[in-house]
Amino acid sequence: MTTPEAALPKTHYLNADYGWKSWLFTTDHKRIAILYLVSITFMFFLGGAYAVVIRLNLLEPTGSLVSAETYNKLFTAHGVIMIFFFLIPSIPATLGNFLIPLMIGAKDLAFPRLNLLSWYVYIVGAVFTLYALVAGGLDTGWTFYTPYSTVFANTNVIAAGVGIFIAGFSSILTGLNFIVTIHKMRAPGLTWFRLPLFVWAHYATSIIQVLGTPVIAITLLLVTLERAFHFGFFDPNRGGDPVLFQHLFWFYSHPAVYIMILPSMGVISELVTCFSRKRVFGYNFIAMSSLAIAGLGFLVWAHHMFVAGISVYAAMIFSALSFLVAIPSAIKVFNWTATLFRGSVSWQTPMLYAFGFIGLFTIGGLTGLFLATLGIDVHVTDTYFVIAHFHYIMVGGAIMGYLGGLHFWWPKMTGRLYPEWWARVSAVVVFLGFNLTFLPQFILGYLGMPRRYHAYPPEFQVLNVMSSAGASILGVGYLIPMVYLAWSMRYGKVAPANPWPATGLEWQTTSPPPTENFPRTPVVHEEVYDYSAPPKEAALV
Amino acid sequence: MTGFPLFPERASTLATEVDALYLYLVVVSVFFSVGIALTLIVFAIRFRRRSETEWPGEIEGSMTLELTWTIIPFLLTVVMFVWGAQVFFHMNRPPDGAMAVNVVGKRWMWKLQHPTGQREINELHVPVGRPVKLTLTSEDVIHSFFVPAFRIKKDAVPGRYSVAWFEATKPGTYHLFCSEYCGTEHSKMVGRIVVLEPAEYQTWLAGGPAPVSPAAAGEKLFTELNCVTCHRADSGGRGPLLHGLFGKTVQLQGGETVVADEAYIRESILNPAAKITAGYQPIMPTYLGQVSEESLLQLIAYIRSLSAPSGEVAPPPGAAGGPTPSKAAGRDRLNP
Amino acid sequence: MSRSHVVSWPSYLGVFLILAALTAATVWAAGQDFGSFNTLVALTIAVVKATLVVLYFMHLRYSPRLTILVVFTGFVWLAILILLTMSDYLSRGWSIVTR
Amino acid sequence: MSEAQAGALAHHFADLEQQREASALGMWVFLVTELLFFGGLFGIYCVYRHSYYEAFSAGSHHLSWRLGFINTLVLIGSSFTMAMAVYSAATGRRARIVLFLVLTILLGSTFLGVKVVEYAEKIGPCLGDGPHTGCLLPGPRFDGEVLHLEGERAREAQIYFSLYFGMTGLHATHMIIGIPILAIIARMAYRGRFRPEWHTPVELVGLYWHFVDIVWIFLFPLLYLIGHH
Repeated sequence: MTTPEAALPKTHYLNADYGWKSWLFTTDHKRIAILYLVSITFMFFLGGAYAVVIRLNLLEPTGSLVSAETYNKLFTAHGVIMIFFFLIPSIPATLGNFLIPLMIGAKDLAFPRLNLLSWYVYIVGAVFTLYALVAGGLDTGWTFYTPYSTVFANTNVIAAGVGIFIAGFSSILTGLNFIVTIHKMRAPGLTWFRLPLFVWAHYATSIIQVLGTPVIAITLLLVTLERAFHFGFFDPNRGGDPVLFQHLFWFYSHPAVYIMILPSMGVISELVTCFSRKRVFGYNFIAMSSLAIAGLGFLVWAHHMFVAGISVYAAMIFSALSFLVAIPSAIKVFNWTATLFRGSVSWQTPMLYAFGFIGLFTIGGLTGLFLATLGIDVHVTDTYFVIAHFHYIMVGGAIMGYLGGLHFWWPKMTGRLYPEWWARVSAVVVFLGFNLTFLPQFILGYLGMPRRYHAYPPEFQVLNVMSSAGASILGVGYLIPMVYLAWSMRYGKVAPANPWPATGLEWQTTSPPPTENFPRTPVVHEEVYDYSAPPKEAALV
Repeated sequence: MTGFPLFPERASTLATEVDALYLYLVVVSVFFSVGIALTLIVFAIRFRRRSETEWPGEIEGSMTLELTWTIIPFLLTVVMFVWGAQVFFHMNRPPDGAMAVNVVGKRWMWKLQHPTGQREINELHVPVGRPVKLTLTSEDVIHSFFVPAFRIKKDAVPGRYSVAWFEATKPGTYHLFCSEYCGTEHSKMVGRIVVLEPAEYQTWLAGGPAPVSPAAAGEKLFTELNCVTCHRADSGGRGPLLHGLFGKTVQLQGGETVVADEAYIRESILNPAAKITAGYQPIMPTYLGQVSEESLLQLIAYIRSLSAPSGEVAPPPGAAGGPTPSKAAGRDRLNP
Repeated sequence: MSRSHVVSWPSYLGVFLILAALTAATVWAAGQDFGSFNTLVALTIAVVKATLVVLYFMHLRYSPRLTILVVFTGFVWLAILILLTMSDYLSRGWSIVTR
Repeated sequence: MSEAQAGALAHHFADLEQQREASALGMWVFLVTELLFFGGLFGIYCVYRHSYYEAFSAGSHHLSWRLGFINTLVLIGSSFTMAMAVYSAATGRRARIVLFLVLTILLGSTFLGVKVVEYAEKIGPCLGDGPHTGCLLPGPRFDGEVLHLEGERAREAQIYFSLYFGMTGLHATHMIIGIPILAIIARMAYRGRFRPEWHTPVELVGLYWHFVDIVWIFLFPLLYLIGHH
């Protein structure tokens, strides 16, 4: 498949320096990406462990495995960890951090120390939140709805709120760094429309992080102040309006979904074009649709609140706008599919994940239309239909893209190839397990099973058992890559500089790259994704 | 048989509307997801890589295609939006003369009261074929009143009223869920809606101890709280005359007007100075903290009954005397 | 491209004096009865003051277009947050009239 | 390239100009983030002022517009001295950078001092066991009568004062963070770290300080001058 005589470069970013200090005080974006990778992987399996107990409990209608109180803490912990500490940093802080400077031919991000600071901020936030989850737990749901969170909950809301507040700044700093880097650090000749779509997607993501995150920060700060002092903004007994909290919460938390899915879309664009050996179909449309999603994504938040008591007219405005944001997503899916046409389609692991992503994201996106449609949303909101929908986006979409990207760039990050057979098996297992877990939940939702139920009427059992069975398969699917990727770091075949082969500057340097990425600043002469001929050999090795 | 249904029971007039809309979306979704999946599979096989040295060459994008797959989905979503909005409007506009049921959510139970006074907890008996209007509020956190068989759901928000309605079409027993997370026993905040034939409903009403209707209870409160000293039954009181007030437009000081609905009366009891009827002095004290949510609903029921001499329990069809605009759910004191 | 030189110190002083005068003006305007326009007047003066600070003290007038775009985006997003939220509160009292 | 320049240039930038532009852009993006951070509070302000106008007016009448007015002038003045500090850095007047930065710090501290007086007036009566006449801290000791309000109106006035403390408090926090940074920059200036070609830290802290000024320019009429006619 690849040239067997490939050898690791003598010095690269991984062996440039040794010792724990060289990691904890590094300002190298690649090492920081690895720090993030380790942290979020831990968070992913921790959040996953909570999911396992949730699914086990729901095997049986009376939910006899854990108490209701425990169950509430479980789903809250699952949501808080997965959303704020895994999905939001997932692709940007790891793959984005690692690849953006490489893709634009820069030595590092614009603010390397800020980059390291963002990781420490993330860790501090995580410590606060994990403390809250361990000491007393948190039972508000990840949504922190008032007045439950401000007045009635007896759990550790303040510590968790402070933790998420802090972690928010990590996200802001990452976004800020990316925006400045993409604007100011591009290599000579790398014009905006020669940028890889991965970079475009991260640019759009960063805009959301910078503009949305401060609003959730101030909102959670106010929730904390409302608990600690007597601020009454969200407490009806003090003249406040709990629905106002929902407005502010979803102003961030809806666009936050795009923080999770846009980078994944960027990954898929790279995978589809590389493994079809074709310039991506409709490059401009995919690039611009990322920006459109970032912009329109901020105009739709109240579709989470159609039954919450907002005015019927506001509901209509938000419903109409919600449909608009579906269009750019549809454009992307159609363009990816069209890219395969008359290509040379390889079925290597990253592409399998890309196929999976496109299928699952399509289902996730289309079921989003049900939730934007006012008359249907009333019935399905706050049921398992919503759970299934957003897992199709965040797990079927974001995590499939993340895994696809991780496999695609694994040789670049570690200098080693992963075992292809195992990787293909696990991709298929993840896909099947995922669908078995979450397809039944659409039906459960339409049948009326509300979310966050510790126990449920017996007629819902069959579907719940199917879902739990699927979850166990999914869990295995996630564990396999964990094992073989770790194994490959030591025993995997040494990767050449450009194993697939692919276009893009990151493949023009060694695997793994040297500390300053390129021996000399690259100059770009070609258009993006030029697959009309074999990509040139790694010229900058 | 381990099978499961794909639809919940369809037991209200709204259920049929929602399911028709749902089917439209299902058809569109299946068409696109199956279409894309098939295209992917066909392309992936037909154009699979046959040799490592294969470089297929470029295809430029196509503006025609881009426009096609922008405009067609857009048009399909326009239909979804318009249709969905129509159904939603219908859900938010209770028919005139609907049977008024008060609902108070409290962790972790539903307290319901019939217009004739029967109280129920976590259970509601209603007659088939008669519109039922629910006025919802909560004593603590946000709850949500969800009856899958009727396809209705509405949050019960503390400090304000929201409105939902349904007309059951099929006798039977249906799930009632709280669908907004409300704490430890959230999943136990469930109950049943029992839909009875009208005759059975009358029998059910007749059973049990003689109830006090909310209007009657409100009347009693009205005396106990000394409201009656100012709001006299003749027009000579220091406060405005309440007979025939409900549903009318009230002229306020400063020239504005307001429709005397539940939200207005609630506000006037809790915050009398907010909207003063033209020609009266702002002398009424606040009753904030003195009346519970349930008592408020009873007082409102009493004031409402003063405007419906025939009794609102069973208004003769068409007795409303012309359409009065129904109010949006969610009017609350946050309105000026 | 060192933009800091563009503004001379007397113009800083001028901007400062205008800002002080506008502060006095906003206090004066608050004491007048413009009916429902009082808020509008106060906000207009505040916007003018903020614009002066941004353009001259913060040199936005002499900054690259990108910086102007960044600032503009910030205010547009603030407007989205406030206007779309208010769209709910302003229309809550509207009745549903169909048929 | 001079020695000072070489010292200031980070390894991953091509030249000082690229580095300066990147830093300035980063600061502006950060300020946009700050804008939306305050924006959440401004949004809440709009909703409740719209709904509870009378209570807001009564609460606003109780604030001293004179102190607010003086503080506005003080803060605008500090913005002026800050602009002058940046100007001095750009023209290479080392002593003047320090002078103007110190003036900025003094004006900023004056502002905070006035703020302390204002807060003390409202919070002081809440302390101790005695009657809490004039306590304007939201909570059980809140004294609506001093505002001539009762019942639900008094409750609404607490929302006003929550916003007052929240918004001015967040603003003051930003100044409290800003002042030590100004001091560090002043020390750097004293040590001759800046050159006309490179004085980015002075510029950046200037942008931050002006932003804090702008927030106050809105807070003053929105909090102190509601319904004064």
